[in-house]
Order: sequence, then structure tokens, then C-alpha cells
Amino acid sequence: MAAVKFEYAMARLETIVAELEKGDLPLDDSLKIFEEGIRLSKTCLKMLEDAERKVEILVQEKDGKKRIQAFSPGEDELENPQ
Amino acid sequence: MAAVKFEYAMARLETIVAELEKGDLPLDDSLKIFEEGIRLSKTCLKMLEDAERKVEILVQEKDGKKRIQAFSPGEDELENPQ
Amino acid sequence: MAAVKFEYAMARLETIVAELEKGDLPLDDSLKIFEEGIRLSKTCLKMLEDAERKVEILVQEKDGKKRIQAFSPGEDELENPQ
Amino acid sequence: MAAVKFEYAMARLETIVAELEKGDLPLDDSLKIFEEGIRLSKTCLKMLEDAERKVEILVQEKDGKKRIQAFSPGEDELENPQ
Amino acid sequence: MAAVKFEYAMARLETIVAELEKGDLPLDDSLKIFEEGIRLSKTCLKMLEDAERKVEILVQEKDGKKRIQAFSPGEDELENPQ
Amino acid sequence: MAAVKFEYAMARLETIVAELEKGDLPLDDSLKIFEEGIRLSKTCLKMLEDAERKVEILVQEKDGKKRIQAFSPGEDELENPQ
Amino acid sequence: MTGHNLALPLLLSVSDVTRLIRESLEEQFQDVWIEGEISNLRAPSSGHLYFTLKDSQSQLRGVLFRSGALRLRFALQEGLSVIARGRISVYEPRGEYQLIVDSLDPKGVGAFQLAFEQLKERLSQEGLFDEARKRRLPSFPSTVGVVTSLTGAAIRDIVAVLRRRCPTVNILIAPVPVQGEGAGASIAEAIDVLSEMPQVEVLIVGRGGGASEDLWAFNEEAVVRAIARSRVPVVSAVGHEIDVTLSDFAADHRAPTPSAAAEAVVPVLAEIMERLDELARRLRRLVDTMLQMQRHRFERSLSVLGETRFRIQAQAQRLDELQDGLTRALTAQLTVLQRELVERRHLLLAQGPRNRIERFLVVIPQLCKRLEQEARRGLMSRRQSVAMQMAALDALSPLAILQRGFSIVHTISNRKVLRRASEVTVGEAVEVTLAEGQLVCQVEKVMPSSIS
Repeated sequence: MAAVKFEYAMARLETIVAELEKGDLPLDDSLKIFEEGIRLSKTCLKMLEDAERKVEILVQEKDGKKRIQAFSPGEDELENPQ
Repeated sequence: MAAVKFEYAMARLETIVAELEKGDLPLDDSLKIFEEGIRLSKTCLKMLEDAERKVEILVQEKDGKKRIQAFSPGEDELENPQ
Repeated sequence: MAAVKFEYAMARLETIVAELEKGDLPLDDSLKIFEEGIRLSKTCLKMLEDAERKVEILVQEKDGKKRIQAFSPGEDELENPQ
Repeated sequence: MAAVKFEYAMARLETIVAELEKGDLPLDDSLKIFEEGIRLSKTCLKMLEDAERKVEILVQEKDGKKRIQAFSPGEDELENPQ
Repeated sequence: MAAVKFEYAMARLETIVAELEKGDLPLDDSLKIFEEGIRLSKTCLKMLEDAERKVEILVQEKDGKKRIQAFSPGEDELENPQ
Repeated sequence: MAAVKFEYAMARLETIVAELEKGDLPLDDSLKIFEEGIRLSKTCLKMLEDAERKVEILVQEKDGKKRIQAFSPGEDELENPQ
Repeated sequence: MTGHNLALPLLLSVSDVTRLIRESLEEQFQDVWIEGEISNLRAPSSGHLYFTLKDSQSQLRGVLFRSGALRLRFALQEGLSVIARGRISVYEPRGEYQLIVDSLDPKGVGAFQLAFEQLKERLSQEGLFDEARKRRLPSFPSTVGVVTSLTGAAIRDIVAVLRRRCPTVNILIAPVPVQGEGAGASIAEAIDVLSEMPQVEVLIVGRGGGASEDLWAFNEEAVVRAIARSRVPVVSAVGHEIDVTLSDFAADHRAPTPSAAAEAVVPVLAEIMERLDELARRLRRLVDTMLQMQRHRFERSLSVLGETRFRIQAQAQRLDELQDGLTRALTAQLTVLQRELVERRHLLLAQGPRNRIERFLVVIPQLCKRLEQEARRGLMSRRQSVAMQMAALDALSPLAILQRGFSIVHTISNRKVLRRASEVTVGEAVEVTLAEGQLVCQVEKVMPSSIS
């Protein structure tokens, strides 16, 4: 997912919609960018669905090395912010 | 079909229609362009129907995928390497 | 028939009718141009009927195709390489 | 009949009537031109009747064709190569 | 008869009558012209009757033809090649 | 008789009457011319009678012919080739 | 306050005395240095700053006019101890004296403040705080790095807001002490580490509110420089809104609170989804509209094309008319000609020789009749003439004497009428004519003398 930037996809999708809105494209070009738009919207949706939703913490080991580990600090605390 | 632009065909068709509407063409000329118009209209219709079908397929595909994705996100990614 | 322009024939026919309507032609001249007029009108009628038939065929063909297209778009394309 | 112009015959007939009206012709001369007048009037009548018949034939021929065409357009075209 | 002009005969007849009326002719002369007058009158009458018959024939012939033509135009044409 | 003109005879008769009226003629001369006068008058009468008969015949002939002509014109023409 | 002031007139107006006091004060306090604490600070829109300098016992009103205020290198704050330099004057409308400040320097915080100012000045010279360096935050980062303390409300607030707004975002926390000895170095190191991690797209650096000394770590040069060199955009969130640190100056975005920082870093996922949905819908609608439009355009052309048939039919109608016209015109001419012919034939028959013949047939018998009459009349008149002559002859007849008894004797031989007896000889035969009849006699005797 990292390779395809979600933002880029969204921006391109917006551009495509704007292009189509101008309405001065030839039929086959319209169809082409429509297809691209459909694929982009699928990609975006997929990116969102594929997201991992992790909360991690960078921990310093005794040897000074740093390590990432999952973090669930008092879930209660996170879920109920005052 | 790819060689004939829909817009070109439509523009020519509209020119023909305008010519026919003016009604000052000799009979055989109007027959000739009528024939051309009929051929063009067939071409245009075909292009339009192809486009409509393509849109339909793309849209259905999208919706179909969406539903499939909801159950097996991993497989989907393998089938559509973007 | 191709050599005789429909419009030319019609114009000549109009002239003949006008000449006859004036009623001051010698009888045998009147008869001669009447005969010419009858022949012209037959020619014109034939041309119109041919034209009508042609239009009919083209239109039917178009409508027929349309119906065929709805069932087998691929074949249609092969039969009409434009 | 082709040699005698109807109009000439009519003009001559008129002259004859005028001559007879003047009444100063010798009997045998008046008989002669009366006879000529009678013959001329017959000739004229015949010409008119011939003309009428011709018109009838031409018109019927035209209408006849028309009716035939409506049923067998192909054959008609072969019979009348114009 | 052809040699004797009707008008001449009539003039002579009238002269004769006038001569006789004058009454100064010798007997034998008057007898002679009386006889001549009688003969002239007969001649004139005959000429008139001939003319009458001829007119009759011409007029009847014309009407007869007309009636015949109405029933058999083709035959009529063959019988009267003018 | 032909040689004696009626008018001459009448003139002689009148002379005779005049001579006799004068009365100076010897008897025998008187007798002579008287006798001549008688003769002349007879001659004249005869000439007149002849003439009358001739006129009658001519008239009858004319009227009779006319009546006959009405029934058989052809024969009449043959019998009187003028 | 010299004696000669007593030489003033006994009665002074308030203005006069106020003016005199002002002149007197201004003369004596032209340039004074005064130490005190700022209170009652007011900053109206004019740009002038009004405040009260106070110490434990006294207060002095002061004003720093706009030009001086702009020259200040720090923000004037309530309770700040300062050394002010200026002159004493009187505000005549109120009769109040006040310090008109020329320059103002902080006092009390002393070294910290000075260091802050010096560092700020230096880093600013380096361009670290330039607006141009500030980067746009990613609009939808997949992973957010957070540099803060694990204890305290800040991390709680940040994680809660991030999860609430955008449940899909990954959060990577680098826990650091945020105050006390070594805090700055830890923070700077954490920033470096996180900013170098490829998945991190944006950093939040900060802590909750506290005393200004507690926030000091975020003014340290190491932290400020770490923020400035971060690979990814940094959002600073130190203390409360009023707390200003150098980190705030260096960060790409300054958030007033940690919660605000979390809000600035991620969008609301629901909105994104909605936008995505909307785009997909619009995409579909646009294509449908375009296809419909083209279809409509096409159908219109097609229908006009279909009208070609009507155009041909119109021509056929015109042709029919012409055909009718053709036959009608010729028939009309034939009718006219026929009528003319009939008229002429009528005239011919009327003017024919028949009349003349009939006339002559009348005339000739009349002539014949006249002929006959004349012939008969001529004969008749002649007959009358003859009769007349005959009658005359009859009347004149020499034989009339015979009726009276005379008779005529003439010789037989030469029929000579005898007048003398001597003319005959005896024995000669003579003829005697009587009134009626004749006698032939023989002469017996001749007697030559007359009977007298």
C-alpha cells in the first residue's frame, strides 16, 4: 500500500471527476479515464480496508537498541479520554 | 472501431443530418449521404452500446469486488496487482 | 438512369406542364412534349421508387442489425468491417 | 396525318368559312371548298381523337406500370431499362 | 356539265328572260331563246341537284364516320390512310 | 315556211290592209292583194300555232321531265347526256 | 521644590498647576532606570502598551508607545519583572504622573530568558524559523509518530483523538521525558529516530501544560534543530495556547494543544470515505449523463435520418401533381381545340352551299315561269296582231260588193277582170264570182255600149 499513495489516488480521482465534469472529452477518452477512476476508487477503498490500525511503541533495550512493540496502554485510558 | 472516433462519426452524422434537413440536395446526393448517414449511425450505435456495456461491466465489477473484498481482502489483492 | 438527374427531370416536367397550361402550342408539339412529360414522370417515379426502396432497405437493415446486435455484438462487427 | 398540321387545317377551315360567308364564290368553287372544309374538319377531328387516344394509352401505360411495380419491382426494372 | 359554269348559265337565263320581256324579238328568235332558256333552266336545276346531293353525301359521310370511329378506332385508321 | 319570216309576213299584211284602205286599187289588184293578205294571215296564224305548240311541248317536256326525274334520276342522266 | 516657587500667584488654575508640576517633574526625572514587575498590562489596538510597574510597596503607571513596543524582543507579560528606562511625565487630562518608557528589559528570569532570546535570535538568523521552510502536512498519513511522555494527559489525548478521527491510522510512540535534566536530548533523539523510520509520515512533538520552566526542554537548541531537520513534517504541541517555545517556531505546524495536534495530523476518516463515495458516484453519474447525452444526440440525428423517407414522399406527391397537371393541361387543350373545331364545322355547315342551292332552286322555277309567260304573251300579242289585220282585211275585202248583188267576171284564161264587154269574144268562157259561189259562163253576145 505504501507504494501507491492514497492521497495521490484521491487527487487523481478528483482530477478525473473534474475532467469528466468539464464534459469536453471524446467518448473513448472519457471511457478510459472513467475506467481509471473506477479502478482508483477501488484502490482507495482497498487501501482503507487493508489498513492495520496499529498502536506501537518504540522501546529502548538494555543494550541501547531500539525495538518496536505493540502498545496497549490501559485501553481503558485510550478509549475513554476523559 | 478504434480507428473511427465516435466524435468524428457523430460530427459527420450531424453534418449529414443538417444537409438533409436543409433539403436542397439533389435526390441522388441526398441518397448517397443518407446511406453514409445510416452506416455512420450503425457505427455510432455500436460505439455507444459498447461504451454502455463497458460502463455497466466496470460498475458491476466494482460492486461485485466490493462485496467479495468484504470477505477475503487478501485474495483480491493478488488478482488485481495495480 | 444514373445519367438523368432527378431534379433535371422534375424541372423539365414542370416546364412542360407550364407550357401545356399556357395552351398556345401547336397540337403535335403539345403531344410531343406531353409524351416526353409522361416518360419523364415515369422516369422520376422510378427514381423515387428506387430511392424509397433503397431507404427502406437501409432502414430495415439498420433496424434488423440493431435487433441482432442486442444478441450477438461480436458477429455483427465481423459482418460489417467499417 | 403527320404532314398536315392541325393548326394549318384549322386556319384553312376558318378561311373556307370566311370565303363561304362572303358568298361571292361560284357554286362549284364553293362546293369544292366546302368539300375541302368537310375533309379538313374530319382530318382535324381524327387528329384530336388520335391525340385523345394517345393520351389515354400513355396515361394507362403509366398507371399500369405503376400498379405492376408495386407487386414485382425486380422484374419491372428488367423490362424497362431506361 | 363541267364546262358550263352554273353562274354563266344563270346569267344567260336571266338575260333571256329580260330579252323576252322586252318583247321586240322576232318570233323565231324568241322561240329559239325560249328554248335555250328552258334548256338552261334544266341544266341549272340539274347542277343544283347534283350539288345538293353532293353536299348531302359529304355531310352524311362525315356524321357516319364519326359514329363508326366511336366503336372501332383501329379499323377506321386502316380504312382512311390520309 | 322557214324562209318566210313571221315579221315579214305581218308587215306585208299591214301594207296590204293599208293599200286596201286607200281604196284606189283596181278590183283585180285589190282582189289580188286581198287574196295575198288572206294567205299571209293564214301563214302567220300557222306560224303562231306552230310556235305555240313548240312552247307547249318544251314546257311540258320540262315539267314532265322534272316529275320523272324525282323518281329515277339515274336513268334521266343516261337519257340526256348533255 | 525650591523656594522661589512661592513667588507664583496665589490663585492658579488646575491646568496651570498641572503644567507646572509636569515641567517640574520632567526636569527632575529626565532619564531614570526603574525596576519593577509588570501588572495590569493592556494592549489596545493602537499598538501602545499600558501597564503598571509595581514592587512590594508602590505602583507606577507606565506606557510604552508603539514604536518602542515593536522594538521589544520578548512578549510583555503580566508579572514579568523588568528594568524600564525612561522619563517621568504627567498626563495632564487626568493629573496623573507616569513613566514614559524608552526601553524595557526583562529582569528576574534572567539567564533563561536571555538565553531564550539569544538562541531565538541566532536560529532565526539561520533561517530555521522561516515560513518558507514550513511543509504542508500530509492530508492522510498512514502512520503518525508521536514524541511525548507516556505519562500525562498529552499521549492519552493524542491517541484518543487520532483513533477517533481516523481509526485506520497507525500510531508509533517514542516515549521521552519531557522535563528535567536530559529531557531535551531525549526528545531530539526520539525525533531523529522516528523521522527516519520509513513508515512514519508525520510527527507530533509536545507535552501537556506546565510552568514555563517545565516547558523549557522545548526551547533547547537540540530539540529545535531536530524538529527543523526532520524528514517528515512536525507538529508542535507544547503546553497550552499561551505557551510559546522555540520548538513552536521550528515546527511545520504549531498546535495549541496536543489534542489540536492530533486533529491537525489526520483527517476524519468518515469524511474521506464519504468523499470517496461521492467521487465514485459522481464518476458514474457523469459517465451516465455523457452517454445519455450522446445517445440523445444520436437518436435525434437518427430520427432526422428517418425523415428522409418523408422527403421522398413529398417529391412523389409533387410528381403526382405534375402528372395530373400534364394530363389535365393537354386534355384542356384538346377540349378547346375540339370546341373550336365544332364551332368551325357548324359555321361551315351553316355557310355551306346548301342555302344557295335552295335559293337558286326557288329562283330558277320563277325564271322558268317568267320565260313561259313571256313566250305565251309574245305569241298571244302576235296572234292579236294577226287577228286585227285579218279583221281589217275582212272589212276591206273587195268581195264585199258581191253581197249587194254585184258580181265579178274575169277571164278564165288570164283571170283578167272584165270591165268592157269588148274585152271578150263570143263563145269565150268567163268566170263569174257571186256573193256565194261562182259561175262559169259562155259569152253569147257582146254588147259594147253601156246601160246608161
